[in-house]
Amino acid sequence: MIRMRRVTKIYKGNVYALEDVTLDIEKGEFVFLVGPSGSGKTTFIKLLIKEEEPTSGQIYIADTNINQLRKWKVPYLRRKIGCVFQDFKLLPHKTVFQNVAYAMEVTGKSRRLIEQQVPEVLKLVGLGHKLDAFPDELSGGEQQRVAIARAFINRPPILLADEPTGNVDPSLGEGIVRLLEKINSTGTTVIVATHDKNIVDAFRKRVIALENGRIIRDQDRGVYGYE
Amino acid sequence: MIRMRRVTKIYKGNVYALEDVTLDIEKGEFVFLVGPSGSGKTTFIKLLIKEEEPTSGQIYIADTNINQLRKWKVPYLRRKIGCVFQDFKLLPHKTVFQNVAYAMEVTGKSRRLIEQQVPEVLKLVGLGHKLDAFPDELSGGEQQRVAIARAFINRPPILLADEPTGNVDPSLGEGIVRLLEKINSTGTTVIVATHDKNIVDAFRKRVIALENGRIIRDQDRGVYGYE
Amino acid sequence: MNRVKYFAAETWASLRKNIILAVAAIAVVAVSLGILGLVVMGWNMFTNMIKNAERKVGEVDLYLTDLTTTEELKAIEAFLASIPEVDAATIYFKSKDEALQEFKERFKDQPELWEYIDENPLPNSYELMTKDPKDVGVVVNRIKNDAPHPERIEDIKSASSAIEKLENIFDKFRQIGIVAVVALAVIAILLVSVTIQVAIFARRREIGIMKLVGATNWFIRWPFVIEGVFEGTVGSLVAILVVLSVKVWILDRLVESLQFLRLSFSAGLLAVLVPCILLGGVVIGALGSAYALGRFLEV
Amino acid sequence: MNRVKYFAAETWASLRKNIILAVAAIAVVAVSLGILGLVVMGWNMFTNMIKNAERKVGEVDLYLTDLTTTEELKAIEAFLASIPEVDAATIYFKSKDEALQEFKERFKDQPELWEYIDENPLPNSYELMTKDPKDVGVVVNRIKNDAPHPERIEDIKSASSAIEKLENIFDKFRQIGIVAVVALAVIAILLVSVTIQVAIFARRREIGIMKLVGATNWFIRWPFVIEGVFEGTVGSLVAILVVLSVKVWILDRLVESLQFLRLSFSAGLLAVLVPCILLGGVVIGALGSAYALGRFLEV
Ligand SMILES: Nc1ncnc2c1ncn2[C@@H]1O[C@H](COP(=O)(O)OP(=O)(O)OP(=O)(O)O)[C@@H](O)[C@H]1O
Ligand SMILES: Nc1ncnc2c1ncn2[C@@H]1O[C@H](COP(=O)(O)OP(=O)(O)OP(=O)(O)O)[C@@H](O)[C@H]1O
Ligand SMILES: [Mg+2]
Ligand SMILES: [Mg+2]
Repeated sequence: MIRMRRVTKIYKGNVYALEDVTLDIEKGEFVFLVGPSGSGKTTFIKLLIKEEEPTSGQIYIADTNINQLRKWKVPYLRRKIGCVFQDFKLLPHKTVFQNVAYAMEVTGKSRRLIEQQVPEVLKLVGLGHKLDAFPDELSGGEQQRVAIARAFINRPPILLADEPTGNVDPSLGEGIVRLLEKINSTGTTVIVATHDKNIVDAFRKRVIALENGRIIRDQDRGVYGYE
Repeated sequence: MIRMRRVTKIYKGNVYALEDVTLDIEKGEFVFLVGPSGSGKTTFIKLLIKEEEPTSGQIYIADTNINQLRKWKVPYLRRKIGCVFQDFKLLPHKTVFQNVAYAMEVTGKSRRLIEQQVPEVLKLVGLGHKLDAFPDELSGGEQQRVAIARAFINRPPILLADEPTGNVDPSLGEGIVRLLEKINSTGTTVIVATHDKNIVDAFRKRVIALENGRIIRDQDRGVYGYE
Repeated sequence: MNRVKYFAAETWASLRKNIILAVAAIAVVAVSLGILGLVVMGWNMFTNMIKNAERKVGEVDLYLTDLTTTEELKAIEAFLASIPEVDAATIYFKSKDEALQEFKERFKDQPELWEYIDENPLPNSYELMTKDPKDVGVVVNRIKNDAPHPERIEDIKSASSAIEKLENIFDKFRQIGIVAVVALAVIAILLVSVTIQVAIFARRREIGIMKLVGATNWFIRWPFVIEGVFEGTVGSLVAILVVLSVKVWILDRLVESLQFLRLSFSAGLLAVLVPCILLGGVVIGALGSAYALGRFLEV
Repeated sequence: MNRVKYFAAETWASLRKNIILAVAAIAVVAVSLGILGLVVMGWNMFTNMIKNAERKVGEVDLYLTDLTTTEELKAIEAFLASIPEVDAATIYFKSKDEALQEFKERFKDQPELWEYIDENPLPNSYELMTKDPKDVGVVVNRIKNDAPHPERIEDIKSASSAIEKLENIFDKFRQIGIVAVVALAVIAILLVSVTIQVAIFARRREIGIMKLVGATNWFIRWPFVIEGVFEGTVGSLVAILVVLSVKVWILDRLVESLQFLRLSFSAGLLAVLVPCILLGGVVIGALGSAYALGRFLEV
């Protein structure tokens, strides 16, 4: 599903955010991406949705080389990848409902479908009662859950989640990862970047550990491994 | 230092974010504020810096009733309280250096002092090499540490930190709390809102637990207490 | 000192960041003040034309009833010739028929106006010129008070009524001018204010953050005030450039080519206009930012 | 359908959110198109004035050398009277002395011009009017080709040279008009574009987010295009209102009061001007947003 070949990303100022990363992630896998702050996890995700271009190396998603993707095709790539951003990236002038609905509108879904599915999914993340609130009016954890709802409303084949439990209490965080696991069990490939030792250790999935932009460990049924 | 008397905050839509909260926090204390997502931790902090007004009840800081504080005095209140915001609130068009320097400029500190102290403090949080980066060019954890540096650059008598370890790996998170502890040991009152069970359990400080806006537990040398 | 440097740096940064906005504000101020300057110059030109026209006209017409006898006519004509201010050589008797002829000539394109007239409704009249156009009023008064057979004099029309007409028009122009100038100034202030509001609006999150880290209101306000005044000033400089070029390249040439209209500029017009535009720019900038700040920067 | 509804809702939301911006854009378009309309109307008024002036003038002056004998004069006068297009009654011989007298009278304020003349430098001349002003050219040609004693004719001045002068001025006006109209249109486009740019700028984070959740470029663009066109259209409607009121309340009254200038509007001017302003607004809005989108919405 996802193949990276010798991918290096150098930001201006000679920052090596990713260096010589090669890996394969198969369809239907569940992967934890761990590593200390600044090790390149968010960069990894940005490369997959073509928010950033790799400095060198090749990235294939469903056998398409996304480096060579035409500009106008990028939106269609992004529709196949649901993404929970570390800073949520909610539209500040839209309500919770509209924020989630937007991801469906973009793909031309009918109003009827939108009005039926959005509240359903929001209920799933525990926000059924906040449909008409604006992001400013939500607690940090609530915003994070809106971002999660938006990411999988279109049932994308790939789901990327950057720190999806960073702003919620441990029990809710576990609930969220359980939800991601459920989504994964329907065939969706899920990649979760996280710092949450407890969760990584509890779920025992494949763990890819980054440090200074390099993969230092790639382990099935792994643990967090930092102290 | 901080006294709350029957403080209630009701947001529009009849959301009880805080309900009948009464507590005292003495000068030099170190307090963890815990509770599930949406329990009112951020609201608690917003009330202390007068970003929101309580619906009812009194709040005293250093024996001043801040409800009755004149408008033009609010900035001077805020200068006495360093605050790490859950969403960082960095100025996007200023560099890391300028972001931290701004908090000093506001109080009329001299350029020489600023140029000496800002890099020092940034080194302390491990960002000595990112002085000229813009917030957009930082990882989530790096942004969080800039916010921490800005909060205590002016050595305020009170330091509030909302989820200061939400975006960093466990070891760095512990480092940050250790830093807060060091600041606390110089006499600063520190309040940390957090979800991080490991850290709360490790440091054994006073724990105030909120649920649905009510204080359900207030314990010296407490633990996180949720699972 | 430190403060001043800080504000200057802050303003400059904001201007550079929002360069689009700044250019827009400057363009709007320039357009408004430019139009203002052009209106004032055009108005001045027109005023001078009217004044020149006033100075040329010295005609008095005296309408007589049809009952006037030849003797009475003679007496009146003699009286007119005896008025010292009247240029006796110009006294001219225009008969009813001549008047009708002239009327028909003038409205030959609209024959319906006179085709069906059987009886000539126009009066006999005397036309005369004063020696000096200024004396029209004096002459009219003398005729009114001292003319023989006043009952035969139906009406006196003088250049002073023409002057009055011109002055009415001139007054109307002045009113239009004042209204236009005030309206434009208000538009300019509103537009500068709008651009400052937009600048505030674009940075409202930033401003919110600044307040949260303890910036006082004035610490936040000053850069915007300076920005507004700076934009107003630059805008007025552009307007001055435009006004001067229009004057040199267009209006001066117009004055030259249309000499028969006796257009001209008052001496010292520019010496007043240029500083006024500059001041206008500063005031517009200051008022614009003040209004914007008042509406949008309350805590 | 769903799309159309979505875009309309999105545009409306953006307009309401950025109401300040929208009002600014509309005001700018209104001012620009309003000025444009006023320039066109003023231009039209002036053109008609010049045309009316042209139609009135039909004078030809014939300057003779001092050597011309009385016989030759007679022959020339007879020839002039024989030209069918000439109104024989108007042929008038103006002697050197008369010309000098007139000259002195005309420049009586500047005696230095004539005080020290010992010999009269002015020529004898014939003045005449054509029956129809249009025939001035024909008459001048006939005199040039067929007049007796052509060696005595020093110069022919005709109204056609006056008309040429007027036409030159008129041409200059037309050029100024075209330049002004083009300049204003460009300013209007730039200012609409600036406001759309600002709208984009104010929402650049939002746009970034939209792209990240898979919105195509056109999905993001349409609301801005619609916003620009909407603003242009509303602005042009305001301009039309302004232009119509200025016409009814000011210009029509001016035409009435300044009848002696023979000002007038061409029939059907408004029937052309109003749709043109409307179209102009739409085009300005479209070009403005297109330019802004081209510059600022590339992926
Ligand atoms: N746009 C950018 N320009 C320059 N440097 C950048 C940019 N974005 C990220 N970086 C740098 O690249 C490195 C990796 O950043 P990245 O965001 O991928 O880390 P991360 O693993 O997500 O960290 P965290 O856990 O703190 O979110 C960091 O050192 C960061 O400062
Ligand atoms: N401006 C607002 N308008 C309306 N409701 C609000 C507003 N801000 C917060 N709330 C609501 O108040 C409740 C408490 O919010 P608060 O941000 O204090 O929670 P929190 O404890 O910080 O949660 P988290 O751990 O998720 O950050 C939540 O239900 C939230 O939706
Ligand atoms: Mg990250
Ligand atoms: Mg919170």
